[in-house]
Amino acid sequence: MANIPQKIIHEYLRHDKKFPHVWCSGCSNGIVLGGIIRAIADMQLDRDDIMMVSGIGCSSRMPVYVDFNTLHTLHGRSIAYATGIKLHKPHMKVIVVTGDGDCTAIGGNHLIHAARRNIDLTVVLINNNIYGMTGGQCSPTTPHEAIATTAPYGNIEPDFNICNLAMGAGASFVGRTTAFHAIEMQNMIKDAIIHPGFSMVEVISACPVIFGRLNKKGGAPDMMKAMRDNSIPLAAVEKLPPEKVEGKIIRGILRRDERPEYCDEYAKLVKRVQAKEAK
Amino acid sequence: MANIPQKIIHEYLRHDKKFPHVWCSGCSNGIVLGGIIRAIADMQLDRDDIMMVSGIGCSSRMPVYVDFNTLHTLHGRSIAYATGIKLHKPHMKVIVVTGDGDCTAIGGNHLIHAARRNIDLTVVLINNNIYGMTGGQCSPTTPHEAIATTAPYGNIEPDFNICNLAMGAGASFVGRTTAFHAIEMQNMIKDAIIHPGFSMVEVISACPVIFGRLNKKGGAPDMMKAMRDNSIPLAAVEKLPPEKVEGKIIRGILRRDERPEYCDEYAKLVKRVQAKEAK
Amino acid sequence: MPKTKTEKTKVAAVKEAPIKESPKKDNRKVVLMQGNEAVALGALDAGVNFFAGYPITPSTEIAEILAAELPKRNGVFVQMEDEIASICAITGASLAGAKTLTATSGPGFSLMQEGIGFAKITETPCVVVNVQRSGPSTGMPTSPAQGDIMQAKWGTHGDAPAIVLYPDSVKESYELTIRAVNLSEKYRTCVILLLDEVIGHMREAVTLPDIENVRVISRIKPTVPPQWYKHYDENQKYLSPLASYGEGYRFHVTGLTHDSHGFPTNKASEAADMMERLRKKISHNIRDLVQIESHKMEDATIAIFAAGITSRAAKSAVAAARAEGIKVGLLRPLTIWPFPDDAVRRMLRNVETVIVPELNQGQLIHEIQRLTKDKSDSNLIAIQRVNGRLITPNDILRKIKEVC
Amino acid sequence: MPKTKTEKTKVAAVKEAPIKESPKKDNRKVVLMQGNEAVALGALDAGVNFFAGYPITPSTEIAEILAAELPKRNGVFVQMEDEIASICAITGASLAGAKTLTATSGPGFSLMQEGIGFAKITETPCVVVNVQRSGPSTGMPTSPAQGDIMQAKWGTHGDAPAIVLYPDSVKESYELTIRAVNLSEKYRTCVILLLDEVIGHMREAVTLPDIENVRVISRIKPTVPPQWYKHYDENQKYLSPLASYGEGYRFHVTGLTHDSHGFPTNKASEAADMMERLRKKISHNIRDLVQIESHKMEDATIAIFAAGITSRAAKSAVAAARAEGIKVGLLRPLTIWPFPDDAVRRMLRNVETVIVPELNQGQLIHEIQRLTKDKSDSNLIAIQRVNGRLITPNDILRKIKEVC
Amino acid sequence: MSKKVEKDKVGMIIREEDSLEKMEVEITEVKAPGDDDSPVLIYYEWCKKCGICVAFCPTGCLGRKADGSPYVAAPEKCIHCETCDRLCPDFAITGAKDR
Amino acid sequence: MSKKVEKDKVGMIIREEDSLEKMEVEITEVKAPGDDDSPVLIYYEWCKKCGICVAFCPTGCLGRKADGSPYVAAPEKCIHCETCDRLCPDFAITGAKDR
Amino acid sequence: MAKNYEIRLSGSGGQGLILAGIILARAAVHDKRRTTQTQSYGPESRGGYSRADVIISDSEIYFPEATSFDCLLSLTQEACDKYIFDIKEQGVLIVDTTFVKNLSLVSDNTYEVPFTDIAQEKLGSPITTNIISLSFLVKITGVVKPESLKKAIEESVKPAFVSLNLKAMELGFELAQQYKK
Amino acid sequence: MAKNYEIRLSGSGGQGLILAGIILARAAVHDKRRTTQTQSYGPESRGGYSRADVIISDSEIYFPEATSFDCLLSLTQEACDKYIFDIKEQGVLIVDTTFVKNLSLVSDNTYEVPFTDIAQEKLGSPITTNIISLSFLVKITGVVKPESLKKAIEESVKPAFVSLNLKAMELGFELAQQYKK
Ligand SMILES: Cc1ncc(C[n+]2csc(CCOP(=O)(O)OP(=O)(O)O)c2C)c(N)n1
Ligand SMILES: Cc1ncc(C[n+]2csc(CCOP(=O)(O)OP(=O)(O)O)c2C)c(N)n1
Ligand code: SF4
Ligand code: SF4
Ligand code: SF4
Ligand code: SF4
Repeated sequence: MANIPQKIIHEYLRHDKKFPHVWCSGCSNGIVLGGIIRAIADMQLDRDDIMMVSGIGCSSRMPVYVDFNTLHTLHGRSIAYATGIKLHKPHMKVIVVTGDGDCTAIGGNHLIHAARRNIDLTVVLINNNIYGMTGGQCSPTTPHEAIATTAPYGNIEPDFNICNLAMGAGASFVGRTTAFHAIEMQNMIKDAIIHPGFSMVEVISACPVIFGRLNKKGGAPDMMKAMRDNSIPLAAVEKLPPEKVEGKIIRGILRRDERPEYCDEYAKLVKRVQAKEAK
Repeated sequence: MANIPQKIIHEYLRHDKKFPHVWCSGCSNGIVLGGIIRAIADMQLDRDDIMMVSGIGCSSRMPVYVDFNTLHTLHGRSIAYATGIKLHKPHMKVIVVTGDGDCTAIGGNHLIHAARRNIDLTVVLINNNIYGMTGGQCSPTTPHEAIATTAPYGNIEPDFNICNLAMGAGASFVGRTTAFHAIEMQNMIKDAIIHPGFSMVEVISACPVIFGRLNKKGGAPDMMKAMRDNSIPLAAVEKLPPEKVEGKIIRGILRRDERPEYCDEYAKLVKRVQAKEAK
Repeated sequence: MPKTKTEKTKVAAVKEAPIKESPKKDNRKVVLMQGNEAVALGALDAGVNFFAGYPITPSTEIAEILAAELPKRNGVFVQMEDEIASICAITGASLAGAKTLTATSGPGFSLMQEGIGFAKITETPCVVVNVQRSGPSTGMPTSPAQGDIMQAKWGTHGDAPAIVLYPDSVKESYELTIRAVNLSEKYRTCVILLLDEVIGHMREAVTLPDIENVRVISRIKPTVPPQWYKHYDENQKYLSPLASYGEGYRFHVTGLTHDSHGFPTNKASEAADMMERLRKKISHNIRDLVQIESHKMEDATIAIFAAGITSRAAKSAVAAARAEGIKVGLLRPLTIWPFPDDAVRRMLRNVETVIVPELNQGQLIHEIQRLTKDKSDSNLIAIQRVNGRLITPNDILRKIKEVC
Repeated sequence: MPKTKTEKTKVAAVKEAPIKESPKKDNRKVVLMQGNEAVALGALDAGVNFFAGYPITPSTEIAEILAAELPKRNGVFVQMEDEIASICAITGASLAGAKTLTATSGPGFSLMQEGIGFAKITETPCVVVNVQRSGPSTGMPTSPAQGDIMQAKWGTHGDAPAIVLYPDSVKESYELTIRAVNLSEKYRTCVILLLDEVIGHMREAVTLPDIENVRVISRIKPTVPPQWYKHYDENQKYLSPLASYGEGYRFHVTGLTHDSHGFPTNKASEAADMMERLRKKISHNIRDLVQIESHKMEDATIAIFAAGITSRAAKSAVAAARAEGIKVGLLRPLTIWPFPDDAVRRMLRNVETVIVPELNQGQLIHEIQRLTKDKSDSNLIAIQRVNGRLITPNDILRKIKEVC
Repeated sequence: MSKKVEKDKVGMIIREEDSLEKMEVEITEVKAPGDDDSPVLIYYEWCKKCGICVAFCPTGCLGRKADGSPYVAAPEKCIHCETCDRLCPDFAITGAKDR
Repeated sequence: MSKKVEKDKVGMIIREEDSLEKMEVEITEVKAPGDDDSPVLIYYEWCKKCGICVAFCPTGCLGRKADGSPYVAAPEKCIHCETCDRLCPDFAITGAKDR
Repeated sequence: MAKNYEIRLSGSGGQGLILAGIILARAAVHDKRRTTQTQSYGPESRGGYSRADVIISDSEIYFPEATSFDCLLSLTQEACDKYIFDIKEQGVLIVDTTFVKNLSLVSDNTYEVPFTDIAQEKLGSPITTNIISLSFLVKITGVVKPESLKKAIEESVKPAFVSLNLKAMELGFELAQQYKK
Repeated sequence: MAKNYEIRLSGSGGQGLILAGIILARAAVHDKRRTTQTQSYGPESRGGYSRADVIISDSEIYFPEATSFDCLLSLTQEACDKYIFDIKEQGVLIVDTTFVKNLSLVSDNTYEVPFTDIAQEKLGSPITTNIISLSFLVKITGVVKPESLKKAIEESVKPAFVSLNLKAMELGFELAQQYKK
C-alpha cells in the first residue's frame, strides 16, 4: 500500500468494505471520520480497545468502515448501548458517533442522562441540521425558517443549542467545532477522548445534497466556506462586540470540568461494599 | 358547604372522589395541589379551559381529584399528550403535573423538546428526589450518596439540576420553589400559567414516608423545615458569599424570556400559507 | 376498456362503504399517485385535522404531504421528537376533539406499542399507519415484508382487541385510510392500517371521488348535560358518545383500569366490565368491521389466502392457472383484525387445498390452521419469503400446479 | 412428608436440567422467598453479572435485590433512565462479554420491543423478565394477568422467533431463570421469562442447590484467530461462537440485515440466510428448548392446558375432580414459545375435551385450537378472566363437571 | 357524631374495594374541638396527623394531641395568616377569616 | 489502466447488489495525472468530485477538470499543508509529504 | 391428599399484615411444613386494602391463595365484612374490635379482641398490633409451634425491634390464654 | 385477459430513473390506459442501485412488478447484466453504451446508444439522460403516445426545467428515428 493517499487513514479502514463510502459527494461525514481516525492515530491507542458505537442515520453509518470494535445500533439509542459496553469494559475507549436527529431528537434522553452520570463516553455529534438518511426532514437543529421536507414553508421551531443542552444536563466536557476546522476538530476529539468523563464534541457539518439543495446553500465548498466565515473561536468572543457574535457558530471547548467519572465511582462502590462484606 | 375548611380548594375538588386523597400523611403533593388550585382561583380562570395532564407516579395522581379537564397518561409521557391537546385547542391552559422521575428520567426527552419548541404548557414538576409510587427507587434527582432501594449503598450518580436542564434546552420560563414556600409557589405557578410560552416550576417536595424514612430525614415537619432552612431566594444569592450558597436550594424565577410561542407560530404559518393559497 | 371479471363479495353484512357512488362519474379526476400519497389524501378527505409523526422510511411521504397540506386546511402538522411522543400527541389531540393519524414503520411501530395500548384502554380514536418494511430491527428499510401482521394485534401488553385494515392497491389505500379514520371514530379506538412498502411507494392511477361523495363518520358527541356525562357509556353496540376536552365536559381519562366515568377502579366487577366492553365492541360488530374479497372462489378447489401486495401476485397466478383450466380462487382480507373467522371458515369449507403466501415466516398461516379443522396439514400450504423480495405470480403458480 | 404423585414428564428429549442432583441433599438451605427474589438469585447463580433496569411494579424487587447483590460479586447494577435504555444497555454489555438480564412489567415490556428485536437480529444473548400485571396500558399494576403471552412472541416488528419460559412456582422461577440465562447464551438470543404477578410476589420455601450443582452454560468463545472470525458462523445446530468486544476480535454488529460477518447486506440470498438462521436455530432445536409438564394425563379424558399460576389452580381442580373419580389431567408448558406443538398435539390426541383457563381474553386457546384439528369447537373450552383476580380451582372444577 | 367518627377512623384510611361502595365523603359538618366560632376549623375526617400545621403555625395557636392530630390550643392567638391552610397537604384545616 | 478506469466510472457509484460480487476495491495503484513524484496523489476511484480540495487548497496547487475532478495544476505550489488530506471527505487525495 | 390449612390476614395497608403473613410462613418452614404466602393490595401500597394469605400443609400446595379459610383475621370492618362468609364451617374468626364493630356471623370459634387498643395501651403504640394478633392466632389455632413463631419473628424484624415484637408476641399468647374458650 | 406491457428502467441512484418511470406512467394515464409503477432502490437513495418498473395495460393489472420485460432500459452494466435474461423473447433492450460495454445477449430488438455521452455533448450535462433514453424508448416501442409523454414531462419536472427536458425528449425521438431498425 505504498502509494495510496492518506496512509494513516487507510490503515484504519476496513478494506473489504465498499469504498468509496456511501456518503454523498462533499458530505462532511467523511471529514469527521478522518478527524476521529487521526485523533486515535495521534494517541497511538490500541485499536482493540476502541469501541465505536452509532445509531441510525447517514452519520451513523460510520462504524462499518473502520477497523475498530464497531456497533451500529438503533435510531437514537447509541448512547444507551455504549453505556452498557463501557460499564462492563471500562478500559475501552468508547466513541459514540451520532447525528443531530439521532442524538437530540429521538435520542435526547440518553444524551442528557449520560451527561448527568458523567460516564466516560466520547460523543461525536455530527450536526448537519437535517435528517439526511431519510431525505431531508426537520431536525431539532434545523434552523428557524430553513426548509425541510416536513417544514415545506420554513421551520417554525427554534433549534436546539446542543452544547447548552449538554451543559445544562451536566456534561463535563463540551466542545463545538466544524468540519471545516479539521485540525481543531481532530484535536478537540483527542481532548474529548482523553477527558475522564462524559464528553461531547458537536461538529457542525455540511449535508450538501439534502440540506444544501433544499436551502440553496450552494455546493459542498460553499457550505464549508460558510462554516469558516460564520464561526468564531470562543477565545475571540469576549473581544468582539455582541452584534458580531450574534448568530455566529462559537467554536471551542465550552466546558471542561473535573468531576468523578461514573465507572470509577462504581468501582469504588464495589470496593466499599466488598470491604464491608469481608468484615 | 358553609362550614368546611378551605372553601376555595373544596370548590375545585371532585367531591365524588375518595378523600382523604391517596397520598401519605405529610406528603407535599397535597400542598402543591393546593397551590395550583389557589393560583387558578386567583386568576379566575374558567375551569372548562383548564386542562391538567399528568404521567404516572404519586404526584401524577393529582388530576383525578380536581374538577378540571383531566388526563392521567403514561409514565413519562404527560408532556407529549399535553402537546397534542394544546396544539389542537390553543385556548386551553394546559398544566402538566409530573414527578422528578416521570419528567426527568423516562420523560426527559419530552421535557427538553417542549422547552425548545416553547409551547405554552405549564409544567409543575414535583421533585421529591425519589420514585415514591414504586416504593423508593433512585431518581435522577436523588442526591449523591442518598439511600434509595436501588441505591442501597448510597447513590453514586450525580443528580440533575432540573432548572439548568430546562434552561439548557431553551425553556423560556423556569422557576424553582419549595412546598414550604406556599405563597411563593402559588404566585410562581400563576406567573408560569400567565407566561406565554413553555414554563416549568420545580417544586422541591417532601416524601416523608419513602424518601424521608430511607434517609432518616425525620417527619414531614422536619423535611419542611429543611426546605425553609436550606433554601435561599435568588435575589439573595448575589449578596451572599459563595460558601453560603453552595449546596443550597435557590428559589425564584431563574429565567423569564419573551420568545415566540409555538402555537402562535403555527397559527401564523397557517395564515401565511392560506394567504399564499388564496392568491 | 375491457374489465376483468372480479367479483368483490364483501362478506360483511352492513358494509360502510367509505365512498358513496358518485352520480357524475365522468367528471372525476384520475391521478397517478403513490400509496403513501393516497393515504395522506384519504386522511385529509376523512377529515383528519391533526397529524403528529416522526419520519421513517418507507412511510415518510405521508408526513411530508400532510406537512404541506394540513396548514392549508387549518389542520395541525407537528413533527415530534420520536414515535412515542407522536402517538401520545395524537391521542391527546383526539381527546381534545381532533381527528388524528400518525404514520410510521416497523421500528417506530414497536416504539408506539405502549401508547397504542393507552389509546385502546382509554377508547380514544386515532389511526396508526404502519408501512411495513423488512425486519426484524432495522432490517432492510427499503425492502418490503409483511412481518408486522401479528404485532398489529398483539404488540401491546395486556389484552387489547384490534382493528387492522390492509389494502392491496393505491386506490384501496385511499379508501381504507378513510375507513380506518371512520372506524376509529365510530368504535373509539386506535385503528391500524398496514401497508406494504411496495404499495406505499407504488404508483397507480386513482380516480378520486368528489369530496362530497366521501362518507365521513365522526364521533358521536354527548347530548346529555355535563353532570350526566359518562365517558364510557355504552349503548347497545358498545359505542358510546365522546366529549372533547375544553367544551364543558370536565371528564377524567386514565390508563388505569377505570369505571364507566373514567375514574380508576380496582373493583373486579368494574374491571371486568371495562375489559368486556373493549372486547365486545369489536366482537359484537364483526359484520360491520370485517371486509374480505372473494375472487373466483365459486368453483374453486384450491384457494389462496393472501393479503396486500401478495394477493396481487396471487391474482396474477389465479388468472394464469385458470387459463390452464385449474380451478383456483383467492380470498383476501381487507380487515385483517378482527380476523374474519366466520367468513374464512365458510369460504374455505368447499376447497380442498389452501395456499397461504406471505412475506414473513408464518403469520396468517396460523390463523388459517386454526380455521381449517377439516383440512389435513398437507392441504395447507405455506409460501413464505423474507429476503426483501416479493413473492411473484410464478412462485404461487408453481405451487398451484404442484397441488392441483 | 407425603408427596402427591406428580409425574413431571419432560417431553423435551435432551433436557438441560439447570440444577444437577446434589449428593448431599440434607445440607441444602431451605429459604422462604418470593418469586422475584428467586429470579434475582437464579440470575446470580446463572452468572449474570450485568443488570440494567428501570423500576416497575410488580417486578421491582428483582432490581432491588440485584442492586444490593451485584456489587458484592463484581457485577454491574445500573438503573437506567427508562426501559428502552435498559434493554439497550444490557445488549451492549452482552456484546462486551457480560451475562445480562433486565426485569420489567407490561408497560416497560412494550417499550423494550424495539430493543428486543435488535438483540434477536444481532443474536446477542440477554434475558428479559416480564412480571405480568393487569393490562392493557397502566391497568391494575398490583393485580395479576397473563395478558402478555402473545406479545412475548409477536411484540417486536418483523419476524423474530422467540424463546419464552413460564414458571409456576417460586422454585421454578429460580430454575427457569437459570435456564433462561443458559438458553440465551447457548442460542445467542434474547430469552424472555414470563412471570405472573402472583408468582413474583408469592413466598414459598425453596431448597436452594449448592452453587456447584447449578449447571451454567456460557457462550462459546471463538477459537479461530480474529481474521477468520465470523460473527454468525453457524455450526450444525445454528449455534455459533461469540466473541466479545475488546478482546481482539474487532467485529461489526448492526441491526440492519447482515451477512455472516455481520456487515450490512441487501442481497436477497444473504438476507434469506440470516432469516433462516434465526428461525432454524429455534425450530431445529425444539427438543432442547421445549419443556412441558404432564400431570395425571395417562388415563385422562379431559385435559386442562394452563400455564403459570393458572396451572396451579388447575392442579387443585384436578385433585378435587379425581377425588370424585373424574379422569382429568393437566398439561403445563414451561416453555411457552416455541410453542410445544408436537408434544401438545400428541398428548391431547387421546382426550375428549380440553379446557384452557387463562388470565386473558384468549391467547393460549388460539394455539390449542390450531393443534386440535380432531376436536370440535365444543370440545375446546376456554375459561378466561381479566378482572385482576385469579381463576380459582373452583372455577375450573365447575367447568370440568360441566363437561364430564 | 364528630367525636365518634374521629375515633373510629384512627389509623384507618379506607380505599375502595370490591363489593363495598365507595366511601361517601361527608363535607357537611366540620368537627372542631370547640364550636364553629373557633378561629380555626379542622376536618378530622381528612386530617392525617402529619403535624405540619402545628409545626408551622407562627403564633402557637395550634397544639398536637397524643395521637398526633391538631387542636386549637390557643384560639386567641390566631392571626388568620392562613399558613395552616396552605401547608396542610389534606385541605383539612383553615385559619382563614373568610371561609 | 488508470485513465480507463477513471473514465469508466464517471457518474457511477456502484453499490452491492444481488448476484454481483461486491466491488473489489483496488488500492494498489494510484492514479495521479503525472507520475508518482507528484506532490499530491489523487485516487480517482474514490474521488467524488466535490471540489472541496480545490476550493481550499491555500496555494492554488490544485485545479478542477471539466467533470469536476481535481488535478494537480501547479505541482510546484504544493506546500504539503495537508489541507486537502484533511478536508477530502473520501480519503482520495493527499498532499502529505510522508505518505 | 392431605389437608391444607388456609389462613387469611386482612385489613388495610400499613397495618403490617403482609409482614405478619411472612412471619407465619417462616414459622411453618421452621416446622418443616410446606407453605405458600400470597398477598393482595391496592396500587397505593400505603393506606389501601391489604391482605395476606398463608397456606400450610404437609403435601404439595397447588393453588396458593386461600379460598375458604380455616382461620380469618380481620383488623378492619371492611375486610371482615368482605371475607367473613368464606370461613370454613369450623373455621376460626379473629377480629380486632377496635375497628370491627359489627359481626354478621358469630360462632364458637369467633374471637373478638380489641388488639389495637391493647397494643396502644400495653405497648404504647398500635404498631405491634400485627404481631399481637398473629401470636393470638397462632396460640388459638396451633397452626405453628410457638418456638417457630418466635424464631420467625426474630428473623423477620429489624434487630432494634426484636424485643418489642417479642413482647408483643407474649402479649398475644397471654391474650389467647385469656380468651381461649 | 389482455396483455400487460412490462417495462423496466434500470441503473443506479441519481440517474433519474424513478422520475422517468413516473413520467412514463403518467403518459399512460393520459392515454387512458391502466398502469402501475413500482421501484426498488438501496437504503442509500443516492448512489445505490435503482430500478423503476412500469406496467401498462388495458385491463386490471395485478402484480405490479415487471417480471419479464417487454422492454428493458439499462443505464449501467450491472443493471444490464442482472436483468438481461428476463427480457421476453421479442422484448426490446435499450442500453446506454456510455456505461454498458458488454452485452451477453443481442437480438434484433437491441438498441445500443451512448445516451450519457450524447446528453453531455448535445445538452451540456448528463442530467437529461433519463429523458433522452425514455423518449427513445417511447418512440421505439410506441408504448405511449408522444403527446402524452410530452404532457407527462411538462407535469412532472419543475417549471424551470421543462424546456430543457422537452429538448431532451426531442433528442430522444430523433435518436430513435436514427437507430430505428
Ligand atoms: C425508531 C426509528 N425511527 C425513525 C427511523 C428513521 N430514521 C433513520 S435515520 C433518521 C434521521 C437521521 O438523522 P440524523 O440523526 O440527523 O443523521 P443524518 O442522516 O443527518 O446523518 C431517521 C428519522 C428509524 N430508523 N428508527
Ligand atoms: C413505562 C413505565 N415504566 C415504569 C413504571 C413504573 N413507575 C410508576 S411511577 C414510577 C416513578 C414515579 O416517580 P416520580 O415520577 O418521581 O413520582 P413520585 O411517585 O415520586 O411522585 C415508576 C418508575 C410505569 N408505570 N411505566
Ligand atoms: S444525505 Fe447529507 S448527510 Fe447523508 S450522506 Fe448525503 S450529504 Fe451526507
Ligand atoms: S410515597 Fe412519598 S410521594 Fe408518594 S404519597 Fe407517600 S409521601 Fe407522597
Ligand atoms: S391561620 Fe395562622 S395563626 Fe391561625 S392557626 Fe393557622 S397558622 Fe396558626
Ligand atoms: S476533496 Fe476529495 S472527493 Fe472532493 S474533489 Fe477533492 S479529492 Fe475528490
